[in-house]
Amino acid sequence: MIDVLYFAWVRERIGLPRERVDSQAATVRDLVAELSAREDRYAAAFADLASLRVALDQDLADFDAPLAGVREVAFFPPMTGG
Amino acid sequence: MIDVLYFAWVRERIGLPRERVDSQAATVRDLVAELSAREDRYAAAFADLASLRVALDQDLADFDAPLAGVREVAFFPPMTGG
Amino acid sequence: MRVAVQTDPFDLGAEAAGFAAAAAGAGAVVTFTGIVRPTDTGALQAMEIEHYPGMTERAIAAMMDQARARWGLIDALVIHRHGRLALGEPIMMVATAAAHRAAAFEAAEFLMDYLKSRAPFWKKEITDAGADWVAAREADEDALTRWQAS
Amino acid sequence: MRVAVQTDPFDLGAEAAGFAAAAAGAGAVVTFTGIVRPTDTGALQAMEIEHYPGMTERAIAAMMDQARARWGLIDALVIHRHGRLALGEPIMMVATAAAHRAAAFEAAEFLMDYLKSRAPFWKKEITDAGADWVAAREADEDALTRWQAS
Repeated sequence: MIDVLYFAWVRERIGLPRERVDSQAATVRDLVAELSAREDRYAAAFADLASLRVALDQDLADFDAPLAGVREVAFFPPMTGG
Repeated sequence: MIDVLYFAWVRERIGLPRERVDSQAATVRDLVAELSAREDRYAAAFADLASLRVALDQDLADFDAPLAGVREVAFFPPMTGG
Repeated sequence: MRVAVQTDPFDLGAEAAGFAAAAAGAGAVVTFTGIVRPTDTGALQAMEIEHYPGMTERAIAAMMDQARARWGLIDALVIHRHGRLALGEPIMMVATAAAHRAAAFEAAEFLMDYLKSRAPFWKKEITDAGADWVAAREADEDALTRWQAS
Repeated sequence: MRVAVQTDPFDLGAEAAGFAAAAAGAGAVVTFTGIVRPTDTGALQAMEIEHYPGMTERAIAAMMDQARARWGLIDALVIHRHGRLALGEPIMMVATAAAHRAAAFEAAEFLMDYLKSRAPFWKKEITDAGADWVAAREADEDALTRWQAS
Protein backbone atom coordinates (compact mmCIF):
# COMPACT_ATOMS: atom_id res chain seq x y z
CA MET A 1 0.00 0.00 0.00
CA ILE A 2 1.20 3.45 -0.91
CA ASP A 3 -0.06 6.95 0.04
CA VAL A 4 -0.72 9.02 -3.06
CA LEU A 5 -1.12 12.79 -2.61
CA TYR A 6 -2.42 15.38 -5.06
CA PHE A 7 -1.94 19.13 -4.89
CA ALA A 8 -3.26 22.26 -6.62
CA TRP A 9 -5.04 21.61 -9.95
CA VAL A 10 -4.07 17.93 -9.87
CA ARG A 11 -6.02 17.62 -6.62
CA GLU A 12 -8.95 19.54 -8.09
CA ARG A 13 -9.01 17.51 -11.29
CA ILE A 14 -8.86 14.15 -9.51
CA GLY A 15 -11.24 15.36 -6.83
CA LEU A 16 -9.39 14.29 -3.70
CA PRO A 17 -6.26 15.34 -1.79
CA ARG A 18 -4.93 11.85 -0.99
CA GLU A 19 -5.75 8.17 -1.14
CA ARG A 20 -4.17 4.83 -0.29
CA VAL A 21 -3.42 2.79 -3.38
CA ASP A 22 -2.73 -0.93 -3.58
CA SER A 23 -0.18 -1.08 -6.34
CA GLN A 24 2.71 -3.25 -7.50
CA ALA A 25 3.94 -0.56 -9.92
CA ALA A 26 7.71 -0.66 -10.31
CA THR A 27 8.15 3.00 -11.23
CA VAL A 28 6.28 6.28 -10.95
CA ARG A 29 5.47 6.03 -14.66
CA ASP A 30 3.85 2.60 -14.05
CA LEU A 31 1.81 4.00 -11.18
CA VAL A 32 0.63 6.86 -13.40
CA ALA A 33 -0.45 4.32 -16.03
CA GLU A 34 -2.40 2.30 -13.44
CA LEU A 35 -4.16 5.39 -12.11
CA SER A 36 -4.89 6.79 -15.58
CA ALA A 37 -6.57 3.49 -16.54
CA ARG A 38 -8.99 3.80 -13.62
CA GLU A 39 -11.14 6.76 -14.61
CA ASP A 40 -11.25 9.73 -16.96
CA ARG A 41 -10.49 12.22 -14.20
CA TYR A 42 -7.14 10.50 -13.56
CA ALA A 43 -6.40 10.26 -17.26
CA ALA A 44 -7.16 13.98 -17.57
CA ALA A 45 -4.93 14.90 -14.63
CA PHE A 46 -2.01 12.83 -15.95
CA ALA A 47 -2.48 13.66 -19.64
CA ASP A 48 0.66 15.79 -19.86
CA LEU A 49 3.45 14.58 -17.59
CA ALA A 50 5.68 17.46 -18.68
CA SER A 51 3.34 19.78 -16.76
CA LEU A 52 3.61 17.65 -13.60
CA ARG A 53 6.15 17.13 -10.86
CA VAL A 54 6.47 14.16 -8.53
CA ALA A 55 7.93 13.74 -5.05
CA LEU A 56 8.79 10.41 -3.43
CA ASP A 57 8.74 10.46 0.36
CA GLN A 58 8.86 14.27 0.14
CA ASP A 59 11.86 14.55 -2.15
CA LEU A 60 11.54 15.65 -5.78
CA ALA A 61 12.05 12.72 -8.15
CA ASP A 62 11.46 11.92 -11.78
CA PHE A 63 8.89 9.70 -13.44
CA ASP A 64 11.31 6.86 -14.06
CA ALA A 65 12.24 6.58 -10.38
CA PRO A 66 11.59 3.15 -8.80
CA LEU A 67 8.87 2.86 -6.17
CA ALA A 68 10.45 0.08 -4.12
CA GLY A 69 10.32 1.05 -0.44
CA VAL A 70 8.49 4.31 -1.14
CA ARG A 71 5.59 5.08 1.22
CA GLU A 72 4.39 8.43 -0.09
CA VAL A 73 4.07 9.64 -3.69
CA ALA A 74 2.88 13.17 -4.43
CA PHE A 75 1.81 14.62 -7.79
CA PHE A 76 1.57 18.36 -8.37
CA PRO A 77 2.16 21.12 -10.93
CA PRO A 78 5.41 23.12 -11.01
CA MET A 79 5.73 25.03 -7.78
CA THR A 80 4.93 28.73 -7.48
CA GLY A 81 6.13 29.78 -4.05
CA GLY A 82 7.90 32.92 -2.88
CA MET B 1 37.86 83.65 -3.17
CA ILE B 2 37.11 80.00 -3.03
CA ASP B 3 36.04 77.73 -0.14
CA VAL B 4 38.38 74.76 0.15
CA LEU B 5 37.23 71.80 2.26
CA TYR B 6 39.24 68.83 3.52
CA PHE B 7 37.88 65.51 4.80
CA ALA B 8 39.15 62.39 6.60
CA TRP B 9 42.95 62.02 6.57
CA VAL B 10 43.35 64.98 4.23
CA ARG B 11 41.72 67.14 6.90
CA GLU B 12 43.91 65.59 9.61
CA ARG B 13 47.10 66.02 7.62
CA ILE B 14 46.43 69.63 6.70
CA GLY B 15 45.07 70.33 10.17
CA LEU B 16 41.87 72.13 9.33
CA PRO B 17 38.45 71.28 7.89
CA ARG B 18 38.04 74.28 5.61
CA GLU B 19 39.52 77.60 4.65
CA ARG B 20 38.90 80.45 2.24
CA VAL B 21 41.59 80.69 -0.38
CA ASP B 22 42.37 83.65 -2.62
CA SER B 23 43.44 81.93 -5.80
CA GLN B 24 43.54 82.59 -9.52
CA ALA B 25 44.23 78.91 -10.29
CA ALA B 26 42.72 77.88 -13.61
CA THR B 27 42.27 74.20 -12.74
CA VAL B 28 42.15 71.96 -9.68
CA ARG B 29 45.67 70.84 -10.47
CA ASP B 30 46.85 74.46 -10.38
CA LEU B 31 45.15 74.99 -7.04
CA VAL B 32 46.83 71.86 -5.65
CA ALA B 33 50.20 73.22 -6.80
CA GLU B 34 49.54 76.57 -5.11
CA LEU B 35 48.53 74.92 -1.83
CA SER B 36 51.40 72.42 -1.91
CA ALA B 37 53.89 75.30 -2.28
CA ARG B 38 52.60 76.89 0.92
CA GLU B 39 53.72 74.46 3.61
CA ASP B 40 54.93 70.91 4.09
CA ARG B 41 51.62 69.71 5.51
CA TYR B 42 49.88 70.65 2.26
CA ALA B 43 52.62 69.07 0.18
CA ALA B 44 52.29 65.89 2.28
CA ALA B 45 48.52 65.78 1.91
CA PHE B 46 48.70 66.30 -1.87
CA ALA B 47 51.78 64.10 -2.48
CA ASP B 48 49.81 61.35 -4.26
CA LEU B 49 46.89 62.66 -6.26
CA ALA B 50 45.91 59.11 -7.25
CA SER B 51 44.89 58.53 -3.64
CA LEU B 52 42.70 61.65 -3.59
CA ARG B 53 39.32 62.65 -4.93
CA VAL B 54 37.99 66.12 -5.60
CA ALA B 55 34.51 67.60 -5.72
CA LEU B 56 33.60 70.96 -7.26
CA ASP B 57 30.48 72.54 -5.82
CA GLN B 58 29.61 69.13 -4.38
CA ASP B 59 29.95 67.12 -7.58
CA LEU B 60 32.83 64.72 -8.16
CA ALA B 61 35.28 66.09 -10.71
CA ASP B 62 38.79 65.41 -11.90
CA PHE B 63 42.01 67.26 -11.30
CA ASP B 64 42.06 68.85 -14.74
CA ALA B 65 38.64 70.41 -14.29
CA PRO B 66 38.54 74.23 -14.64
CA LEU B 67 37.79 76.30 -11.53
CA ALA B 68 36.02 79.17 -13.30
CA GLY B 69 32.79 79.93 -11.44
CA VAL B 70 33.42 77.28 -8.78
CA ARG B 71 32.70 78.38 -5.22
CA GLU B 72 33.54 75.24 -3.23
CA VAL B 73 36.36 72.74 -3.78
CA ALA B 74 36.65 69.64 -1.56
CA PHE B 75 39.57 67.24 -1.28
CA PHE B 76 39.21 63.80 0.30
CA PRO B 77 40.33 60.16 0.05
CA PRO B 78 38.25 57.55 -1.82
CA MET B 79 34.90 57.20 -0.10
CA THR B 80 34.08 54.34 2.25
CA GLY B 81 30.38 54.57 2.96
CA GLY B 82 27.75 51.90 3.26
CA MET C 1 18.17 29.24 11.35
CA ARG C 2 14.40 29.27 11.53
CA VAL C 3 11.69 28.12 9.12
CA ALA C 4 8.07 29.05 9.79
CA VAL C 5 5.23 27.86 7.55
CA GLN C 6 2.03 29.38 8.83
CA THR C 7 -1.40 30.81 8.02
CA ASP C 8 -1.00 33.70 10.46
CA PRO C 9 0.24 37.09 9.29
CA PHE C 10 3.71 38.07 10.47
CA ASP C 11 5.16 41.42 11.46
CA LEU C 12 7.94 42.25 9.00
CA GLY C 13 9.34 44.94 11.29
CA ALA C 14 9.46 42.80 14.41
CA GLU C 15 10.90 39.84 12.51
CA ALA C 16 13.60 41.94 10.83
CA ALA C 17 14.58 43.68 14.06
CA GLY C 18 14.66 40.43 16.06
CA PHE C 19 16.66 38.68 13.36
CA ALA C 20 19.27 41.45 13.13
CA ALA C 21 19.59 41.74 16.91
CA ALA C 22 20.26 38.01 17.26
CA ALA C 23 22.83 37.83 14.43
CA ALA C 24 25.93 38.54 16.53
CA GLY C 25 28.95 39.44 14.45
CA ALA C 26 26.97 40.20 11.30
CA GLY C 27 28.00 43.22 9.25
CA ALA C 28 25.18 42.81 6.70
CA VAL C 29 21.53 41.85 7.02
CA VAL C 30 19.29 41.53 3.97
CA THR C 31 15.54 40.98 4.08
CA PHE C 32 13.11 40.23 1.29
CA THR C 33 9.36 40.47 1.78
CA GLY C 34 6.82 39.29 -0.80
CA ILE C 35 3.45 41.03 -0.76
CA VAL C 36 0.14 40.26 -2.50
CA ARG C 37 -0.05 42.85 -5.27
CA PRO C 38 -2.71 43.69 -7.87
CA THR C 39 -2.27 41.52 -10.97
CA ASP C 40 -1.43 43.19 -14.25
CA THR C 41 -4.52 41.77 -15.97
CA GLY C 42 -7.50 41.56 -13.64
CA ALA C 43 -8.99 42.71 -10.38
CA LEU C 44 -7.29 40.48 -7.83
CA GLN C 45 -9.35 40.01 -4.71
CA ALA C 46 -7.20 37.53 -2.85
CA MET C 47 -4.50 34.92 -3.16
CA GLU C 48 -4.86 31.34 -1.98
CA ILE C 49 -1.72 29.38 -1.24
CA GLU C 50 -1.64 25.62 -0.90
CA HIS C 51 1.39 23.71 0.32
CA TYR C 52 2.61 20.20 1.09
CA PRO C 53 2.98 19.95 4.87
CA GLY C 54 6.13 18.11 5.83
CA MET C 55 7.84 18.42 2.47
CA THR C 56 7.67 22.23 2.63
CA GLU C 57 9.65 22.51 5.87
CA ARG C 58 12.06 19.84 4.68
CA ALA C 59 12.71 21.48 1.31
CA ILE C 60 13.21 24.92 2.84
CA ALA C 61 15.58 23.59 5.54
CA ALA C 62 17.67 21.94 2.82
CA MET C 63 17.91 25.22 0.88
CA MET C 64 18.93 27.08 4.01
CA ASP C 65 21.64 24.53 4.84
CA GLN C 66 22.99 24.91 1.33
CA ALA C 67 22.95 28.71 1.56
CA ARG C 68 24.60 28.72 4.96
CA ALA C 69 27.43 26.49 3.78
CA ARG C 70 27.95 28.26 0.47
CA TRP C 71 27.98 31.84 1.78
CA GLY C 72 29.12 31.30 5.35
CA LEU C 73 25.90 32.77 6.69
CA ILE C 74 25.71 33.71 10.34
CA ASP C 75 21.97 33.15 10.30
CA ALA C 76 18.97 32.82 7.98
CA LEU C 77 15.21 33.00 8.35
CA VAL C 78 12.32 31.95 6.10
CA ILE C 79 8.68 32.64 6.90
CA HIS C 80 6.07 31.54 4.33
CA ARG C 81 2.34 31.77 4.71
CA HIS C 82 -0.35 29.59 3.21
CA GLY C 83 -4.14 29.85 3.11
CA ARG C 84 -6.10 32.89 1.94
CA LEU C 85 -4.27 36.22 1.78
CA ALA C 86 -5.79 39.60 0.99
CA LEU C 87 -4.31 42.24 -1.30
CA GLY C 88 -1.41 44.02 0.41
CA GLU C 89 -0.76 41.26 2.93
CA PRO C 90 2.77 39.88 3.31
CA ILE C 91 3.13 36.42 1.74
CA MET C 92 6.61 35.48 2.82
CA MET C 93 9.92 36.78 4.07
CA VAL C 94 13.56 35.77 3.81
CA ALA C 95 16.35 37.21 5.95
CA THR C 96 20.09 36.54 5.77
CA ALA C 97 22.97 37.70 7.97
CA ALA C 98 26.62 37.58 6.94
CA ALA C 99 29.91 39.36 7.58
CA HIS C 100 29.78 41.21 4.25
CA ARG C 101 27.12 42.51 1.90
CA ALA C 102 27.76 40.36 -1.16
CA ALA C 103 27.18 37.13 0.78
CA ALA C 104 24.00 38.42 2.44
CA PHE C 105 22.55 39.61 -0.90
CA GLU C 106 23.47 36.50 -2.87
CA ALA C 107 22.19 34.10 -0.23
CA ALA C 108 18.86 35.97 -0.04
CA GLU C 109 18.46 35.85 -3.81
CA PHE C 110 19.42 32.18 -3.88
CA LEU C 111 16.80 31.40 -1.24
CA MET C 112 14.17 33.38 -3.14
CA ASP C 113 14.95 31.67 -6.43
CA TYR C 114 14.72 28.22 -4.81
CA LEU C 115 11.59 29.06 -2.84
CA LYS C 116 9.93 30.14 -6.10
CA SER C 117 10.51 26.89 -7.94
CA ARG C 118 11.53 24.19 -5.45
CA ALA C 119 9.44 24.67 -2.33
CA PRO C 120 6.03 22.97 -2.64
CA PHE C 121 3.72 25.98 -2.65
CA TRP C 122 1.03 26.69 -5.23
CA LYS C 123 -0.64 30.05 -5.66
CA LYS C 124 -4.19 30.57 -6.85
CA GLU C 125 -5.42 34.02 -7.80
CA ILE C 126 -8.99 34.87 -6.90
CA THR C 127 -10.30 37.60 -9.21
CA ASP C 128 -13.70 39.01 -10.11
CA ALA C 129 -13.67 36.62 -13.06
CA GLY C 130 -12.97 33.48 -11.04
CA ALA C 131 -10.01 31.57 -9.64
CA ASP C 132 -6.87 30.49 -11.48
CA TRP C 133 -3.75 28.65 -10.49
CA VAL C 134 -0.68 30.78 -11.14
CA ALA C 135 1.42 29.17 -13.88
CA ALA C 136 5.10 28.67 -13.17
CA ARG C 137 7.19 31.12 -15.18
CA GLU C 138 10.05 29.85 -17.30
CA ALA C 139 12.10 32.83 -16.10
CA ASP C 140 11.83 31.55 -12.53
CA GLU C 141 13.10 28.13 -13.56
CA ASP C 142 15.90 29.75 -15.57
CA ALA C 143 16.92 31.81 -12.53
CA LEU C 144 18.15 28.61 -10.86
CA THR C 145 20.84 28.04 -13.48
CA ARG C 146 22.66 31.09 -12.10
CA TRP C 147 23.39 29.13 -8.91
CA GLN C 148 24.43 25.93 -10.60
CA ALA C 149 27.10 27.40 -12.84
CA SER C 150 29.78 28.04 -10.22
CA MET D 1 11.79 58.46 -1.61
CA ARG D 2 13.52 59.53 1.57
CA VAL D 3 17.16 60.21 2.44
CA ALA D 4 18.15 60.61 6.09
CA VAL D 5 21.73 61.44 7.11
CA GLN D 6 21.87 61.49 10.87
CA THR D 7 23.88 60.77 14.02
CA ASP D 8 20.92 59.19 15.82
CA PRO D 9 20.39 55.44 15.79
CA PHE D 10 17.43 54.18 13.77
CA ASP D 11 15.03 51.34 14.36
CA LEU D 12 15.47 48.86 11.51
CA GLY D 13 12.18 47.13 12.33
CA ALA D 14 10.09 50.28 12.46
CA GLU D 15 11.72 51.67 9.31
CA ALA D 16 11.22 48.43 7.36
CA ALA D 17 7.60 48.05 8.46
CA GLY D 18 6.76 51.69 7.75
CA PHE D 19 8.44 51.55 4.36
CA ALA D 20 6.62 48.37 3.30
CA ALA D 21 3.26 49.64 4.54
CA ALA D 22 3.60 52.85 2.53
CA ALA D 23 4.69 51.15 -0.71
CA ALA D 24 1.23 50.65 -2.21
CA GLY D 25 1.22 48.17 -5.08
CA ALA D 26 4.63 46.69 -4.29
CA GLY D 27 5.05 42.93 -4.59
CA ALA D 28 8.64 42.93 -3.36
CA VAL D 29 10.44 44.86 -0.64
CA VAL D 30 14.18 44.43 -0.04
CA THR D 31 16.09 45.92 2.88
CA PHE D 32 19.80 46.00 3.56
CA THR D 33 21.20 46.97 6.94
CA GLY D 34 24.89 47.53 7.60
CA ILE D 35 26.09 46.92 11.15
CA VAL D 36 29.38 47.70 12.93
CA ARG D 37 31.10 44.32 13.18
CA PRO D 38 34.36 43.15 14.79
CA THR D 39 37.27 43.62 12.38
CA ASP D 40 39.17 40.58 11.18
CA THR D 41 42.46 41.86 12.54
CA GLY D 42 42.06 43.79 15.76
CA ALA D 43 39.80 44.58 18.65
CA LEU D 44 37.43 47.14 17.23
CA GLN D 45 35.98 49.40 19.89
CA ALA D 46 34.02 51.79 17.73
CA MET D 47 33.62 53.24 14.26
CA GLU D 48 33.74 56.93 13.48
CA ILE D 49 32.07 58.14 10.32
CA GLU D 50 32.74 61.53 8.77
CA HIS D 51 30.72 62.91 5.89
CA TYR D 52 30.38 65.96 3.66
CA PRO D 53 27.14 67.71 4.64
CA GLY D 54 25.25 68.88 1.60
CA MET D 55 27.09 66.75 -0.92
CA THR D 56 26.06 63.57 0.91
CA GLU D 57 22.34 64.21 0.56
CA ARG D 58 22.81 65.41 -3.00
CA ALA D 59 24.84 62.36 -4.06
CA ILE D 60 22.42 59.90 -2.46
CA ALA D 61 19.37 61.60 -3.99
CA ALA D 62 21.00 61.34 -7.42
CA MET D 63 21.65 57.59 -6.94
CA MET D 64 18.06 57.06 -5.85
CA ASP D 65 16.69 58.93 -8.86
CA GLN D 66 18.82 56.76 -11.11
CA ALA D 67 17.68 53.55 -9.37
CA ARG D 68 14.03 54.57 -9.50
CA ALA D 69 14.16 55.26 -13.22
CA ARG D 70 16.19 52.17 -14.12
CA TRP D 71 14.18 49.62 -12.12
CA GLY D 72 10.78 51.35 -12.00
CA LEU D 73 10.88 51.46 -8.23
CA ILE D 74 7.72 52.25 -6.34
CA ASP D 75 9.76 53.68 -3.49
CA ALA D 76 13.26 53.75 -2.00
CA LEU D 77 14.78 54.74 1.33
CA VAL D 78 18.35 55.43 2.44
CA ILE D 79 19.33 56.11 6.05
CA HIS D 80 23.02 56.64 6.79
CA ARG D 81 24.52 57.56 10.13
CA HIS D 82 27.67 59.52 10.89
CA GLY D 83 29.57 60.22 14.10
CA ARG D 84 30.71 57.60 16.59
CA LEU D 85 29.08 54.14 16.42
CA ALA D 86 29.61 51.27 18.85
CA LEU D 87 30.07 47.62 17.89
CA GLY D 88 26.77 46.06 16.88
CA GLU D 89 25.07 49.36 16.08
CA PRO D 90 23.36 49.82 12.71
CA ILE D 91 25.38 52.06 10.37
CA MET D 92 22.99 52.44 7.49
CA MET D 93 19.99 51.00 5.74
CA VAL D 94 18.63 50.82 2.21
CA ALA D 95 15.10 49.76 1.29
CA THR D 96 13.57 49.31 -2.16
CA ALA D 97 10.03 48.49 -3.24
CA ALA D 98 9.10 47.20 -6.70
CA ALA D 99 6.47 45.09 -8.42
CA HIS D 100 8.82 42.09 -8.75
CA ARG D 101 11.74 40.65 -6.83
CA ALA D 102 14.52 41.04 -9.41
CA ALA D 103 14.03 44.82 -9.60
CA ALA D 104 13.91 45.24 -5.82
CA PHE D 105 17.08 43.16 -5.31
CA GLU D 106 19.06 44.77 -8.13
CA ALA D 107 18.13 48.30 -7.12
CA ALA D 108 19.13 47.64 -3.50
CA GLU D 109 22.51 46.23 -4.59
CA PHE D 110 23.02 49.14 -6.96
CA LEU D 111 22.34 51.63 -4.16
CA MET D 112 24.71 49.76 -1.83
CA ASP D 113 27.49 49.66 -4.41
CA TYR D 114 27.15 53.37 -5.11
CA LEU D 115 26.86 54.32 -1.44
CA LYS D 116 30.11 52.42 -0.78
CA SER D 117 32.18 54.30 -3.32
CA ARG D 118 30.32 57.42 -4.42
CA ALA D 119 28.65 58.88 -1.34
CA PRO D 120 31.04 61.11 0.64
CA PHE D 121 31.42 59.09 3.83
CA TRP D 122 34.70 58.06 5.42
CA LYS D 123 35.03 55.42 8.10
CA LYS D 124 37.63 55.36 10.84
CA GLU D 125 38.14 52.28 12.96
CA ILE D 126 38.95 52.84 16.62
CA THR D 127 40.81 49.82 18.00
CA ASP D 128 42.90 49.09 21.09
CA ALA D 129 45.94 49.90 18.96
CA GLY D 130 44.73 53.31 17.79
CA ALA D 131 42.59 54.79 15.06
CA ASP D 132 42.83 54.14 11.33
CA TRP D 133 40.94 55.37 8.31
CA VAL D 134 39.40 52.46 6.43
CA ALA D 135 41.03 52.14 3.01
CA ALA D 136 38.74 51.92 -0.01
CA ARG D 137 38.75 48.39 -1.44
CA GLU D 138 39.39 47.87 -5.12
CA ALA D 139 36.61 45.28 -5.13
CA ASP D 140 34.13 47.99 -4.12
CA GLU D 141 35.23 50.19 -7.01
CA ASP D 142 35.08 47.20 -9.37
CA ALA D 143 31.53 46.44 -8.22
CA LEU D 144 30.37 49.61 -9.99
CA THR D 145 31.33 48.31 -13.42
CA ARG D 146 28.51 45.78 -13.13
CA TRP D 147 26.00 48.62 -13.40
CA GLN D 148 27.71 50.45 -16.24
CA ALA D 149 27.85 47.51 -18.64
CA SER D 150 24.18 47.37 -19.59
